[in-house]
Amino acid sequence: MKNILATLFFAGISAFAALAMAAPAQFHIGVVTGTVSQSEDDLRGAEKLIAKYGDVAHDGMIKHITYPDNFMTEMETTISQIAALADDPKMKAVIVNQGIPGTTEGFRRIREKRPDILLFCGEAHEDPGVIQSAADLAINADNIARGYLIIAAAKKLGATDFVHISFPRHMSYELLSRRRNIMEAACNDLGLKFHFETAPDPTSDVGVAGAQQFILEKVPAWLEKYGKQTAFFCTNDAHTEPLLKRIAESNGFFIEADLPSPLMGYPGALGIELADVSGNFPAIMKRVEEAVIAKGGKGRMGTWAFSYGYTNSLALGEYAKTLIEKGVDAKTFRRKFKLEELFAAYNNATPGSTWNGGFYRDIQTNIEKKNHVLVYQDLYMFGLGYQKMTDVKVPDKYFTIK
Amino acid sequence: MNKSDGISQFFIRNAVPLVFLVVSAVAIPISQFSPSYLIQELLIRLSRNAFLVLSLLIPIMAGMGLNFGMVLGAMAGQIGLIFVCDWNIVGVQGLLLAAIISTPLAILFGFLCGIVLNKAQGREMVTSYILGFFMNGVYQLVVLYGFGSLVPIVSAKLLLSRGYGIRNVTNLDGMRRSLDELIPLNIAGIEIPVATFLLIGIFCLFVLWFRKTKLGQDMRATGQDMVVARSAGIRVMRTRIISIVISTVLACYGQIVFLQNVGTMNTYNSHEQAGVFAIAALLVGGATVSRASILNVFTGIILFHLVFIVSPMAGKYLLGDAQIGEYFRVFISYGIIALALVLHAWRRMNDKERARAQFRGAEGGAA
Amino acid sequence: MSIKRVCINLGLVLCLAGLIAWCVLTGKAYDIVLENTPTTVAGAEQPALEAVHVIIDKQEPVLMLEGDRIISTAIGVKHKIRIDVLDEDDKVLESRSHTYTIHDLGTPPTLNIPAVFAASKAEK
Amino acid sequence: METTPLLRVEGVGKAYYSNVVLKNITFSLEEGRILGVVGENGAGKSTLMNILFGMSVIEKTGGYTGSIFVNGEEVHFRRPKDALNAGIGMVHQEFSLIPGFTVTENILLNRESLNYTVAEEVFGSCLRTLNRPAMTTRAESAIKKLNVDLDGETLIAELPVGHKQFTEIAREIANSSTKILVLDEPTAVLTESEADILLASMRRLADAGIAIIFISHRLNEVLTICDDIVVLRDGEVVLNTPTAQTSVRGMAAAMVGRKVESIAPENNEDTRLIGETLLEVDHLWVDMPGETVRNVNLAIRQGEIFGIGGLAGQGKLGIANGIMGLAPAGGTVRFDGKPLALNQPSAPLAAGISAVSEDRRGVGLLLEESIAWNIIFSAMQNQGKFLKPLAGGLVRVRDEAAICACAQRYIADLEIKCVNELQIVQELSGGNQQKVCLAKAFETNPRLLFVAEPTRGIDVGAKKVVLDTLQRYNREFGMTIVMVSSELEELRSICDRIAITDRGRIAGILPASEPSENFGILMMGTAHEGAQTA
Repeated sequence: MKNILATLFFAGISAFAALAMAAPAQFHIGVVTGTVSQSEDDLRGAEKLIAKYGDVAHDGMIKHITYPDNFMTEMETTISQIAALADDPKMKAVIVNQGIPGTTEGFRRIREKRPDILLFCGEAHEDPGVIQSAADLAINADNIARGYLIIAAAKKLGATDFVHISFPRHMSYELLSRRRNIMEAACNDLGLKFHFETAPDPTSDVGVAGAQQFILEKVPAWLEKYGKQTAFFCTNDAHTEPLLKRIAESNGFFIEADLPSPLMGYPGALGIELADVSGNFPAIMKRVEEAVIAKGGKGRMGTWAFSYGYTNSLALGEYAKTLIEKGVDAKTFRRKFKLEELFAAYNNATPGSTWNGGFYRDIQTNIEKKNHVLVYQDLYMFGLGYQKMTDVKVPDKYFTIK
Repeated sequence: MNKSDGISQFFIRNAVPLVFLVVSAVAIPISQFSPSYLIQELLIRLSRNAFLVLSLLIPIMAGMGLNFGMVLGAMAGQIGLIFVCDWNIVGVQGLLLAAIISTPLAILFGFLCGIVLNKAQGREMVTSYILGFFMNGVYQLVVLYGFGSLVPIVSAKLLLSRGYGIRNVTNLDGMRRSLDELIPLNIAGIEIPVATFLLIGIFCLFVLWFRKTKLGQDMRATGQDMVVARSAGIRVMRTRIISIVISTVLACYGQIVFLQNVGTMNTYNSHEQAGVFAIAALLVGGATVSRASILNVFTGIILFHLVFIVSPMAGKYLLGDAQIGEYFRVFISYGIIALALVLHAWRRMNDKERARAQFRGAEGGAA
Repeated sequence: MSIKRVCINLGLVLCLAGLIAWCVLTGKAYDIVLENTPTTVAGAEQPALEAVHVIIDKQEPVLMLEGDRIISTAIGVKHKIRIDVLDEDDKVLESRSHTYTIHDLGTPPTLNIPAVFAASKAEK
Repeated sequence: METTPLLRVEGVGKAYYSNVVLKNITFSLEEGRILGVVGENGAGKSTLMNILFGMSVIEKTGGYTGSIFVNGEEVHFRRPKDALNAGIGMVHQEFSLIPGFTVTENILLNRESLNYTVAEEVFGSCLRTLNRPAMTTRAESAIKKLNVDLDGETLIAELPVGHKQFTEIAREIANSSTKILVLDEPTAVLTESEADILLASMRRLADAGIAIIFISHRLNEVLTICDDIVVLRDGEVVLNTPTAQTSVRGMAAAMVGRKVESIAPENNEDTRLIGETLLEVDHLWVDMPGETVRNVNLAIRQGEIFGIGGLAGQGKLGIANGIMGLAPAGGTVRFDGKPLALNQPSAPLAAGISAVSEDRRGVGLLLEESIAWNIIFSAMQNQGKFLKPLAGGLVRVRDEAAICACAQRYIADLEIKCVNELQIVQELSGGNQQKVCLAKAFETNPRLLFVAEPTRGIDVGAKKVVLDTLQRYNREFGMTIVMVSSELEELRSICDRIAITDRGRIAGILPASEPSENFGILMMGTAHEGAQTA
């Protein structure tokens, strides 16, 4: 006990976390993310963990590695990269963010060798049934609940119409098409008019530039057609930037992006320079908010305050650390796991913002998976602040809409 | 030939494996992996890849170069696995059934590939490479649109919920490692996939036996000099097609063995790199476009994958940043494949130069 | 074509057919829904169990808490299921076994753990 | 005739479309006898053998006329297999051996002894395994018949050339049905002692009842070993006689005795000025496939026309290609007293040496371009001719008027038959194409010009113009010319001295006025030993 107190004391007086690591960490946590070119936010989250708890190479706690850039074809490398973490006898938890193909098999290999290691997966890309079979905890963004919540937020802000912009390729993805249908149902229930608009696919012959030009030209026309109190939502990242630009300039609402983050669309649309604050989300938010208000988008544009990928890396790392310090390992995790604790970790990782969500439910068998959690963050409207959307209860009927 | 010339010749002949040996010798201590991890990982990769690499030997013997067309075999194997998954047959039985189903497919693919390659004599390698791309498109079309609509697939775990098309990742949980663990053996904490190695051993024996058959002899003759072989009455075109068919069928089994070890299948991507990696491993083992032995296969897999395993961690510890480690791995691994190809070209030139020098030494130099 | 050749080829075809049959018969696996939910067996209310390990044949034990529903896979038609009731520290309090065939379970094949537990008690 | 000859060829003729290469060939071959067939390159030997062996090229180009009888029965071979079945075995000039196989494997190629395996019941006989011991025995017995020292387990690649030849012959003997053996220049690649062994083996085979057709350029050998001799010239049998009734000189005269006076220009020795040595070649070797030069020493004087002759494959083409830097070469070459860099095509051009390639369609001409463009191309590229400065010398453009004038001059001069100077070269006949090649070389004003096979494949009229032109440029401009040709009479008609190549060396250099038999003897390698120092 004295030791712990002493350590805490040192940590308190020392501004640099590295000094607190003078004694080697008792256990290690492995973090696997993409590289800057693939998924920068995930990597920044891991770097935040290293800044807090130190790198294993310098007697710290975090062992950070990256998976291959072309992970779709180099699955073999992904697997052995993940499995290699079990080689460290002090390893107690492994977090893979994002769970690209090969994660499941990497986890199985760790499990065979070290059944005690906690295996967490942020944003699983593999099929739910696949990742559930190996991970102790898998996380995905809760697009089902968001289908209702985005409409609810639009209603709360006073929107009368809702425009959903997408194209056929995206509508063939199961979750995206389900979310669209939930949005339509929610609009009907809440008294908004739902409009489905098609925009060109940026991967088609028109390219990104053509698709963006289309949005730039059409948004004023849509506002003309559906009125000023129209909220917009698009499924494609490339469409987001021109959409934000037009909404900031004129009218309409932009509740949140498909993958909401202050870095999604805003820096490009409003020309914000962020290089000096990379990884520091409060500072990023401050700068983006100033820019949005300056452009006249106050109260009409929103986002998640913290990047989803960044939070996954950070919160899962923190959560794993708490569990290990409590003596929980993979064998006892199932008994000790509490959803509230997970959300507490997420909330702690994002000061000011809150998270909510629930267990994944298989639509065919209606079986709830207790190791697969869907999460979403509170909505932040620039100029208005948090909207407390995480406190809104999503009616059950929306979870069964196909 | 004097002694120093002999030694330098040894270095020139084995330049590629030696470079890999040096790179891994430097990288292993830096990577800080434990020996048991490295040995385990190497054993896994050896058991996983040996079959695929061995399937390249027979076309080389028949003078058709490196068969990038083995990707077709890999596709056939995957189609077999999709069916078996759909019927929910698990374990070794599932693997066996997948192999049986995919064999006729692989024979068909190999036959078509062989016919095309016969039309493109002298450019077999690049033709088979492009053929692989073409067939990849066909495969994706069939699996993404044909399966579940034209081809009956019932399992909801496989089908996209729109009713047709196979999901992105196919879980092979039921068959996972069923061959590797058929005969369990654990020495000092290292698991040895005995059954897989037995299968590989049988396959090596097959290759050795095959060389002794009339067909093998015909293939060797065709490979060395097609014109002479034809004038001796050997049916050259038929022999070449058979060599590609055998290679494709073996690649199909190789992919099944590979995927049972990996445990999950990227439905649309797993086969893509099968050819490139197998060929790279073979080249690293010191084989050439025209000559390859079983020894090349095993040294190649060990050296190539050793570098693949240790270079990311070595890069991380050397440069202190995880993502730079990844870039380092890509740089080392692919750079070294390019190096292998360059060294081969250089070696060929060197051989030619030497032949010329000998010729001069015997004649002009004497005067 | 000689008689010998016909015989050998025929034999091989038969072997292959046999092999396929063996693969299908012994390798076919079935997905079973396991539920640890309250149920009524013969009019008697069976509460869900707090925590159990479910072991089908010789597979790894699967932990099921109160209210859990999971999908499990088992090879073949006939199976032996063992249910270990656990205490707070995962110690086995009581262990019971039950044998069933897939065809007894209906579609989709479903096993209710409390019901099985109650039934096996009756067997003892 | 009392007995039926084993092989009888009667009135066989062959034309490749309009080009007659064989006319009314008649001869016969008895069991156990050796027939020598001699003739210059292009005399029709190869075509005759192709017919005898049923090579597909004959059938594809319209077959042959006349008839061939084996054992008195008329045969008509359409495929090599037919000939093999009839008992004719052929040993080709270029080895058809597989370098990575052992001697045994090559001898029994596609006729291996096989063991039964169960797998063949399913997949067919191709899965039988090789019976190595039986193969060794069979190969050994074939080698024994030849009475040579040949190890069956050696790889072909490691064998000296002579032994490769023996392997080829052993392969034909190992086929027990072989009754007639055709040997196409088997001694060309052998050393003297190896050749002796081969000749002895041939005699043994003949004594064992095999009839042999022996094609050779070595007249001495033919004289020693053969029972009968057939001499071909221009597709006709000019001599068919038992060996005893002829001599080396007699055969040589029959071979080269063609009269070409009709196209030869008068050789007036009036105002020629033969100067000092211009080009000195010392220990030159050239690695040109099929035309290897091993060790050549030459001195060519200013102002002369120097001929290089010799049979195909003996290296005469390699000399020009090596000096011009078109094939890997070594040794020393001095031009006008200064050393000339080898392996750099630009060096000889810069020094003032040009060449007209033997491969005019492949190397010499830009087939898709106009006559004018072809003629001035080299001069413009290498010497900057036909370019006029524009914008104060910043850029230089082609001087089209000068180009046309120049081309028109050559068209008139060399009697190039064409529409005008802008006609595409591809549309010209071979002879006119050759003239364009010459014009192109002349336009660079070379001090030394290599002309390789200038009259190959062109008609008599064009030949005369080409030869006349060469001679005229030599006389009028003092251009030193080295002419490489397989046509001895052509060389003799315009050259001052002629070197004959043999096995990559100069067999001898003689004045053009020597009788043609002497050249024939040099070509046939008969005078080989003594000629090296000449």
